Amino acid sequence: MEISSDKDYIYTSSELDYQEGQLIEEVKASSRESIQDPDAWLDEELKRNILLTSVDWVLDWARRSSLWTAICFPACCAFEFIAAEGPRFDMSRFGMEILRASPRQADLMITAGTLTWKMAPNVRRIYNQMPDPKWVIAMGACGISGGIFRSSYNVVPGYNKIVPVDVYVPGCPPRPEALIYAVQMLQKKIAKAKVVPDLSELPNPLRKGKK
Amino acid sequence: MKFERYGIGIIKGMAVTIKHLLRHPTVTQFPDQRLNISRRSRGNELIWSREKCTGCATCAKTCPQGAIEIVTSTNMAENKYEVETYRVDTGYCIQCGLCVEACPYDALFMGYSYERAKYRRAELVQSNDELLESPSRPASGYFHPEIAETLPKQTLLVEKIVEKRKKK
Amino acid sequence: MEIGLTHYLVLSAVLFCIGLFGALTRRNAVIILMCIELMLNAVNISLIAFSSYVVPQLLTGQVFAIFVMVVAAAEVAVGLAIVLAIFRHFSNIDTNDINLLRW
Amino acid sequence: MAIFDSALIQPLAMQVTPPDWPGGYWWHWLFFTVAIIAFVLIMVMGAIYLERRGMGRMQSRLGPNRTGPFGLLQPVADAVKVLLKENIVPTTADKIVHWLAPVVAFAPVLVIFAVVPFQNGAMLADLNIGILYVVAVSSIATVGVFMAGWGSGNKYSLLGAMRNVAAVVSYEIPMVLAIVGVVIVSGSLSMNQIVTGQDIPYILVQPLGFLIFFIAACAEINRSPFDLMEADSELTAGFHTEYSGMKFAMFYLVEYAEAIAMSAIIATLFLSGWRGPWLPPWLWFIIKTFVVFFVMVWTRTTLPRVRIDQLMGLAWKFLFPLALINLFVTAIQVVVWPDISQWIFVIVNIAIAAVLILLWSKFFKLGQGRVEV
Amino acid sequence: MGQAAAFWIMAVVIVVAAFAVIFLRNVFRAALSLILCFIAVAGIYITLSADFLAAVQILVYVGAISVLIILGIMMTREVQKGSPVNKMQIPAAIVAALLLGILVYVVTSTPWSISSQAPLTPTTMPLATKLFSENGFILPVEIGAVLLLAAILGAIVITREK
Amino acid sequence: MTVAISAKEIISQLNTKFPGAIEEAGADSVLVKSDSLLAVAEYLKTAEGFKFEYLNYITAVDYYSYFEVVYQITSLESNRSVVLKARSYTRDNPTVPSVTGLWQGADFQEREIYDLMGITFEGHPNLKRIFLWDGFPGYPLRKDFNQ
Amino acid sequence: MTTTRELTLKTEPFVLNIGPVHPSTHGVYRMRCTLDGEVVVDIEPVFGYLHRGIEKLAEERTYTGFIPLTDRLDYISPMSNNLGYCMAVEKLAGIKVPERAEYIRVIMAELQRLANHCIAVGSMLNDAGAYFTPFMYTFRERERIVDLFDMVCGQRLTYNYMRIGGVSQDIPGEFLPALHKLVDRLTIFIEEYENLLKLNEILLARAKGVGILEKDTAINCGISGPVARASGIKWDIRRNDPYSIYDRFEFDIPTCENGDCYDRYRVRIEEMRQSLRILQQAMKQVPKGPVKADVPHLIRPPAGEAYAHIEAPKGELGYYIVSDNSIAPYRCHIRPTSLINLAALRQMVKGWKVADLIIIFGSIDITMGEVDR
Repeated sequence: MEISSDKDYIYTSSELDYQEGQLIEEVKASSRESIQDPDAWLDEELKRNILLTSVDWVLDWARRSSLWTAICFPACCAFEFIAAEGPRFDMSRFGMEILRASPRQADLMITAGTLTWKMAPNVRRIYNQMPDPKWVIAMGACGISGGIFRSSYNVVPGYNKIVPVDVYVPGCPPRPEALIYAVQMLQKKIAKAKVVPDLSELPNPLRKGKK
Repeated sequence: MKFERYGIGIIKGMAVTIKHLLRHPTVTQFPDQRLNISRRSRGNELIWSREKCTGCATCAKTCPQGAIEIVTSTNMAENKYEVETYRVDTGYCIQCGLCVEACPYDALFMGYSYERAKYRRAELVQSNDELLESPSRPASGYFHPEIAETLPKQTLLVEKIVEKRKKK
Repeated sequence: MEIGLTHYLVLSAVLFCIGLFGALTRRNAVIILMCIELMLNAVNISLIAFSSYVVPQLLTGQVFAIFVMVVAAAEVAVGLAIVLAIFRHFSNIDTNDINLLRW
Repeated sequence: MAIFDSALIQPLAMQVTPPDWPGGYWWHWLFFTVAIIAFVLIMVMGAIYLERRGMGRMQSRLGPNRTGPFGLLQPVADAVKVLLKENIVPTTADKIVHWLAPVVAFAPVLVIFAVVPFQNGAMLADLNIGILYVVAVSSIATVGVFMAGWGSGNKYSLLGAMRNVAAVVSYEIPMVLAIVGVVIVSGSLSMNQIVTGQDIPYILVQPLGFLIFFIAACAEINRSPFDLMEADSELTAGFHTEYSGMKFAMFYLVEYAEAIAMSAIIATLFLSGWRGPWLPPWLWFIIKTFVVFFVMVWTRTTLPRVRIDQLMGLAWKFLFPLALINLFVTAIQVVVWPDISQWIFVIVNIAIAAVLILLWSKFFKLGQGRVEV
Repeated sequence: MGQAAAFWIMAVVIVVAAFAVIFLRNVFRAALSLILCFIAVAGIYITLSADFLAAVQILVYVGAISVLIILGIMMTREVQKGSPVNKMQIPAAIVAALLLGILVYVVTSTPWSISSQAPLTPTTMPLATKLFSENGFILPVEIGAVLLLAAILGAIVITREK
Repeated sequence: MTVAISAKEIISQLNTKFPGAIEEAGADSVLVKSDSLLAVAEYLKTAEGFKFEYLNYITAVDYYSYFEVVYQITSLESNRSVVLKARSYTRDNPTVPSVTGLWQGADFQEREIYDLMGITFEGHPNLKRIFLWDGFPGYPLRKDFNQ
Repeated sequence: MTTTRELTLKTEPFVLNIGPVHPSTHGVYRMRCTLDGEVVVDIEPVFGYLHRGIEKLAEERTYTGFIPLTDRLDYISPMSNNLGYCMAVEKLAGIKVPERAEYIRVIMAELQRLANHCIAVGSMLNDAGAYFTPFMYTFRERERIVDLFDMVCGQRLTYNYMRIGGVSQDIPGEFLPALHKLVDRLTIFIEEYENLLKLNEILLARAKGVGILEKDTAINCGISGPVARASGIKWDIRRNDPYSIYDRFEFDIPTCENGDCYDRYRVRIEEMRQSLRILQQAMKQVPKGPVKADVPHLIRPPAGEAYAHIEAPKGELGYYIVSDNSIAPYRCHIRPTSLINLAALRQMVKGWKVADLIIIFGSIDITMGEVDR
């Protein structure tokens, strides 16, 4: 029985560590400003009463009724998220029980927990790996603003520094009901999205001369 | 792996799952059915009472976050502080309840509601009149037992199941 | 043009020669194994073509094709085993570098 | 399911061999091709719905119930959404292989249904080597899986593909041996004749064969507890980690279509296929298929996953010898007592199966411990 | 007509796939072409009305041999190196071309005694009788079985860790 | 009840065994000179009558003028524990010998202290930053750290 | 043993990154695994993806204001964290806690242990591949416990309930009857849960004899809690260094000999039973009286240092606090149970397969919030 670690690590990882450090510094430098909330046009557009075609309706219906969640559970809020998935509140009623371990197959990122600078490149990578269309729910105080840890040296003050956030759920952590309410808000938002581009707004080669 | 028990363990486990298939699930279908949450629930927004508040800023001092911002001016006529702005950033607040505990004049309450998700970050910052109590913003009984008595009794998952068993 | 025995035999010959060329020129041991499989398949095609055109009621060619398949399976099993053993020893399966018949 | 109305099918069912008049064969072919594709899609949606609801209830949850009545449209929503997603090909991937993999995986699964009888003679082609054809074609589907694993350029995918190759090579053998037992008893390789010969469901005549076939089928199509190649707690998503959008939808479809295909084959081989009283035959067939599928869902909900070496050990040390003994016993029974009532074999075979399983359980040990490094 | 079309399609696929096997630099793709070649050969068998053998071809070659070869490729991880050629390319090409010429000449010039009978269509039963009957091929079958056993044992012994 | 061995009890034995190793004896802790820390720790771990083979925790405190590394070790058999302390009086490159050879559990904790407090542990097999990344400026738990 | 392997097998070891986002790393944890095929040759843990600098933040907060931060350390068992911290400050300031508060604290701590072991056991079996079912069952039982916490302190996860010198509020009137029902219910539940998988052959094969942690290694690494007890170390701070009022209760310390994954699972289940025993005794004895000693809100403990440790569900949880007689701690060090329990991981997983690595990691039961702090 060998007790002391007499063998060195087979894989020297100092270069990897160095690269990771570089990447973190890069991300840290590039995310001073928070990213604007997407779809800030929502209210104005609503006033103008945009017309959704029935194709849009079907596609939006499909998108909003099968939101598959990417696994990105850094900290405490993960347990309220699991509680929402679990037998008591059961988000699977909305077709959300499929947790996709691979971000390539996910639509929704629920950022359940504190984001540190060391983790930030990974979260951004997960977000970039998700195929369009994709949404983000910032769950809990840490997700919104860094919460209780925001004065710390290693905490990103809010996910909206790294990825655009669609819905903010306050709470530390929010109750599962609050999360389900946020998901429903997101569904309402998706329902307003226009999927098929408006033909009149496309550049029409025939009308080129007239313009 | 040795099937010393001839697969009895597997069969027992399968029996448990099939029993659950026939049993009633423990789900609360949230938007339609609602749980009565705890009477002491620390909900997502603070309830502030303008009348009782004297502007002493004890809450802001106790807050481990610094989420409460309070601006006062001195009212010479009545010889007291006048609160000009009382602002809480719900995005910072962690609902620890220390401010409610510390308030010497019972002017702060935890909120009882939790459906407070917003599309914009800026909407989470609330000030003055947005913080007052209203029918859509009831106060919770956290550190206020007199309010707790008026709130509905909490639904407990334990009781739900035990009662069902007795009926059978 | 009606398809006859000759077509099948020419196809078989072409496939065999491609396999032969590959087996002679490639240096990767696994590719050589694959080329040998191609040659065996060529043989099978001609066997079944003969069986089907010359003795259609006797099926002798098909029986031979089955035996060829048995040999092919055995060959692949042993061949891959040797390739793996060589790879473990030399970390390489380049036939040019493996000129010592011992390990 | 109006397309399986017997009035429609009966005249076509007679024409299983190419008819004399030109065009008739092609009509038959076209009809069944369309019918099979529709059948597979509808059955897969039913399977997904059944799995998610059933699994939800077994975990004392509800499962999807919001999308459409009782959540019945949930699979439709999933399908539409997945098809609309962005298609991503990673830069490290082998692009051609990455694109081809879902197609290669999907085609054989559809083709399997060509020989599955939905009703007496109602099938695309009543091949006289039907069951051999099924085994042969289903082995092509695995090529697609390891194309996906290799072409993604991802280590998780590669590990998943390696596991898949190892599992498929091992489990084909007990599976074929179990099938041979059925073939000996029925005396035919044709799927339709196997069904017509089943006066007693072969699950009773070949209990050991059924058990071996079921386990091997689960392993072959990567259902739990043998879902090692996409084991989500180990390899994130296994071979389809890098797949998104439509290509992922194909894999998702393949996963359930394979399960449905295997359920259909088990129903045909061991549960007397479309035969049954009162109800129309095609309904019996579908019910039996779903019953088998439900058992797969049930095991998936309950059992933990086995390890890769235990998986191989189970194939070689447990199933393989049992399948050989089963084959031997069946052959002796059929050759020596060809005229005896099959009910006697039922009793004898069940007894033999019980004794063999007990014996092997006692003396057989799976899985290695730690490798010294 | 149908047979001719099928033959030409299959023949082209076989030749192209075979060339792909030896000329592709990526070993994994070469193995995939090999699988395509095997499937096309199975198609050729069907045009020759050998349906049982076609199924066996897919089962053995696609299901087992190709999978083993791909396993070998994955384990040896030789893909990065591609499939290099040795110096023998020109002599080998000459030899192969010569052999092809001789074979084609022999094949076309020989008067084959083609039977006028139609081939047996369901071949499963007659094949079985042929293989297992007393005056058939029972001894070669036994020998084949022993050969397979020996091959398996040999493979295990060679790859076993000492 | 885990009995904390008072310094008086232990100090006489240590003084006879390692003369001059004890820098100062507190009420319930023993302050050891950092160059003789390893020897003392090994003696306490192996010697009959002590057998302090369980390392509860290691931590470090920044007192501006010196860094203090605190070890609490427990004897599971006799249910007694003792607190050892070692100091490093430089701020530029404070150094303390590593005890990973004695207690494997010290590995991550010493890395943590190195990462957050900037104390180098001599003889640690894999001393690099554990929580923060390569290139993080400064050591956050030091009192003079500001962001 | 190292040399022989090097001579015979020269396969190329490759590096697989498991994490930081992976379904079974229980948070954001990363293992750089060097694999040889499926065999783990070496792992290098990479921490810090959840390092929030809590120890630094403690120096900026008041003594009371730090209590919410302790909730977020080991977020599966915040009550125990609260308790440990409050005990350390009480030890520093010499505060005597009222009797009723002590009982409430013990009840909360034991309920927390139950809730934590629910998660630990469930997620370990989930890692073994039992598709979420055991996890859902245990999570349902945890919900029942969380309900009670919610009733007492108004939050479901971050309780912030204990205060220096007692607890923040008295328990409400309906608490004790609900606790009675809960204890009855949990006794039934544990039996049902053991039926589900305790003697499942696949679980036995996956967990028994896997990831053995020898007693000597465990002591040398400073392992504590159920992991240590599974290795045969009869060490429980509730018994060996009784804090609060644990000396008044009768309970056993379950231990096992083998120290494998299965033993850790069994020790946890057994500890749940013992916790129920303590709860049954404590429920009957709760006295009347105040629940909080008279402690000022901005407490200034005298200068000095104190270390208080408790038996948290995961092991020994300690707080080392240095005071300089100001309103904030001068230095607050948290003995991270999870981090120290991970010290032996590298030895435990060497030579096992990837699937074993996952289950061994799951059986240690760590929380990244506590590892990284």
